[in-house]
Amino acid sequence: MVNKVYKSSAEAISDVKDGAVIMFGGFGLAGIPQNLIRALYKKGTRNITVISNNPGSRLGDNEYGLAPLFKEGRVRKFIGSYPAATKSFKELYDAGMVELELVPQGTLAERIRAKGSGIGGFYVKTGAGTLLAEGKETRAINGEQYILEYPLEADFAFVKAYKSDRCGNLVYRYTGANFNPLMAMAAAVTIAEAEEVVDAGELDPSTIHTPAIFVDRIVKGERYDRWYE
Amino acid sequence: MVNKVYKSSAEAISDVKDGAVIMFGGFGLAGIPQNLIRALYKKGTRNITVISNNPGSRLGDNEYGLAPLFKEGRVRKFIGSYPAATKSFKELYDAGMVELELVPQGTLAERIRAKGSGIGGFYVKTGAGTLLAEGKETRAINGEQYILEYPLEADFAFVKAYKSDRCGNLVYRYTGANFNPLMAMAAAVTIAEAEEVVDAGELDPSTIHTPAIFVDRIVKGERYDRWYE
Amino acid sequence: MTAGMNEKDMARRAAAEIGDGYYVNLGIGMPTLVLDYVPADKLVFFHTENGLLGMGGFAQKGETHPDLVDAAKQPVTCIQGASFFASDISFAMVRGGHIDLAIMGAYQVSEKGDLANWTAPGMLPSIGGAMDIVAGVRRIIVMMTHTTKDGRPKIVKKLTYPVTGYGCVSMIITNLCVLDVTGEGLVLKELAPGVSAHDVINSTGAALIIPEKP
Amino acid sequence: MTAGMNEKDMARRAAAEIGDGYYVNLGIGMPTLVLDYVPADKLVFFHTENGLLGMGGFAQKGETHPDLVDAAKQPVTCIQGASFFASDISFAMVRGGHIDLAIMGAYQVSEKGDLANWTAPGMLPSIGGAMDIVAGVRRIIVMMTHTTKDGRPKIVKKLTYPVTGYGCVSMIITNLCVLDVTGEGLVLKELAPGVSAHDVINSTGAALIIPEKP
Repeated sequence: MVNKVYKSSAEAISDVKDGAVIMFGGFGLAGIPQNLIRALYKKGTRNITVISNNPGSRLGDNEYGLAPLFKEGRVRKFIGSYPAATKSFKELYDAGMVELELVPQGTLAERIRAKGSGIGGFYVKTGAGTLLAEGKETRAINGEQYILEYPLEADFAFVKAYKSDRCGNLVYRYTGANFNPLMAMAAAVTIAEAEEVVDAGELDPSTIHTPAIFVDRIVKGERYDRWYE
Repeated sequence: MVNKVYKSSAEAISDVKDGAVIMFGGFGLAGIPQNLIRALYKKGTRNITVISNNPGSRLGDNEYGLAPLFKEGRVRKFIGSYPAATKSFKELYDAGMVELELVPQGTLAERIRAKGSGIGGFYVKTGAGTLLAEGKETRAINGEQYILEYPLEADFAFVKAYKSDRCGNLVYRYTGANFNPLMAMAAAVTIAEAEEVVDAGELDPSTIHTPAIFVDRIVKGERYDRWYE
Repeated sequence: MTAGMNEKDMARRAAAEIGDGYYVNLGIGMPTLVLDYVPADKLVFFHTENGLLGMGGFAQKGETHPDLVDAAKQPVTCIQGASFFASDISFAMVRGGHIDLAIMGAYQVSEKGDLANWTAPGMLPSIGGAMDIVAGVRRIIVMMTHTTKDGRPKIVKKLTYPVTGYGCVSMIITNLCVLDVTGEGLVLKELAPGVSAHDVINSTGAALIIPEKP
Repeated sequence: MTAGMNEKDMARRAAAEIGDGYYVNLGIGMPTLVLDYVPADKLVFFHTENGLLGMGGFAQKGETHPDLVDAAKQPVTCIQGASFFASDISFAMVRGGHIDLAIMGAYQVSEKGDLANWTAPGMLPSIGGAMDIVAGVRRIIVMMTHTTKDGRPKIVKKLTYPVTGYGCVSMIITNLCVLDVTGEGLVLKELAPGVSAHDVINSTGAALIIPEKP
């Protein structure tokens, strides 16, 4: 029978090629697929397009999460809502070393969900009339200005769950969900790391956040850092 | 402090007026707000627009759920995906006594979600080129035909949860969720009945299906019929 | 008619199209028989559009629950590894191209794979999830009797019933044969026992491509 | 400056705008101080757009969890009755008009209630949830210093910084005063202790309506 469970993060991401478009779950450091990110860093993949809320996170003098991928110049383009989260991104951006597509956070979530849900486009008021609406179609609906937004897609989604069963049903904890369930729906291949991998039937089927159909590969994360005391 | 918990279904729906547009959760008989429906029937409200997947359900020779409201001529218009679920609807429809807006099931769910989510409209392939696309705008996106769908709104949503806490956080069970979480987001006033009403803190906050913000009134359902042996 | 496949034969044939690990939606009626013919060495998740992935089968007396039904509103069970979800997620699976296969009934299928299965003149129009499914599921197999009760072809050059979706059907399994819908037209892929290509041609309202060894 | 309100006074004043049962989003920085000034007889749910309704406060050492943070990525706690959810639901709350009130910082506010708070010349553009919030939350209160550090007015006739949203601000709370944004213009609603209407006028780049008894 089909086995979605991989032995290591490295094995789970082994076919990610240079130039890949990758969605990374997480907000700040909550719910980031830290083991998959580390494996990708070690693999040396280059020319990546990153779709993520922020390009890593700064705590004190250190930067975590996706930041090392940016610092090492592995990222061609960032699509997200909060690039100011790291100094490293600003330095690269100011030096013209990385491209930025800035997307309001709610629109980012909805564009990703749209791809996963077979929605061809949608209208939101968010950003109408601002710099971020430049080049976008507008439409008046019930007397208010909306802009047309299109789906965001990716070759891979790297997501992080609290628990996964062996079928790929995922549950998240606290604010660890954020973009993870949406990205899991939207990418051609979804790779989930989880703190625990349990047998089918161990999760209550009425409390699954991401049904197994959206998950292609599962790996038990090797190491979970805690950043706060 | 604000109290959302009502003493009875009758009290919870007391301000529903003739001519109201009401969303009813449920699919077949699973997850229908049966106590709120019974209270509405007793109240005698007329000229209702019903938004629901089906206009009640037929089991053997009997019809349950919303069917009595239709039989008594209380419904002006039905917006839903599966009117064929009852004989009573067909009779009224053939006699020109009820208006029908037929909406594909997935589009129905998405239009309701759109209203709740501040989406002004969205494009789907569903129904493109068919009778159900008549009068709708079309657009080619990546070479495929999409049609533009608009949000569905309502004065009230009647939803049914397995459990609610006193703040209005809802959890559903099995296929009892269906349209309930979407309708809870979309109506001006959302009234939830639940099999159990528990104190704040008794539900795991990571497993809430409908956050309290979407629920205005809560009532413990007086009686839960089981239709199957 | 003794020649040809009965409903169970057709369900068995349809089940053979299901791969290990597939996510499959079964239409109401005859397609639900497919549930019984999935080999035990395949893990298949059956999707019901009302919000369940991993349907087990029909619930027996005493194991029913009023909040656990399939898309036909019948009480069902679920397998280990199942999940329940709201209608928007269910149709995200459908429209978003996540479901591998849907097996549906039909009133008519055209030689281009156009499908009619939602309404007919004089009928109360009712659609359920059918249009969403044909718009989004990766592969659609139709399972139906080859002709109407009064012997008229259901496989036609052009649909006369209202369309559910255009060019969406990949394969047609009937009591007489299995047809592939291809860019060149309908290809006779298999004949049911005791049925000749001639029988199929006589019961079909569209041109058929008959390979040398069907 | 000893006259006027300090940050805590402004937070207390902003908190007075919160009704019982409100769902409230607090912007990063100064607005988070509002958390401390909600009276105990009001049940208020604080929304953080990363997926929490019912934020408690900042987590102390030993009670932090790496997966429990607010929109500023700081470790927080949650109250009884809280819920966690994905980003699409979080912004459904925001865009769908379910959040009663948002209290935000600003670089500039115009006399029409236009808001600039996301970027400025030379700055790395970064937006987060601000544009979604101003597009969808029912009422927006801006809480900011009345002028820039070098004394230039932040309340202006027309924005010179890039717009976050048009006509979205209802009330402005600064160290000098409270202003209502009305169809007629900016109305001086309250003066901070030791501040005169004249002081406010001198620090403001837009016309003010001064009621007889402000």
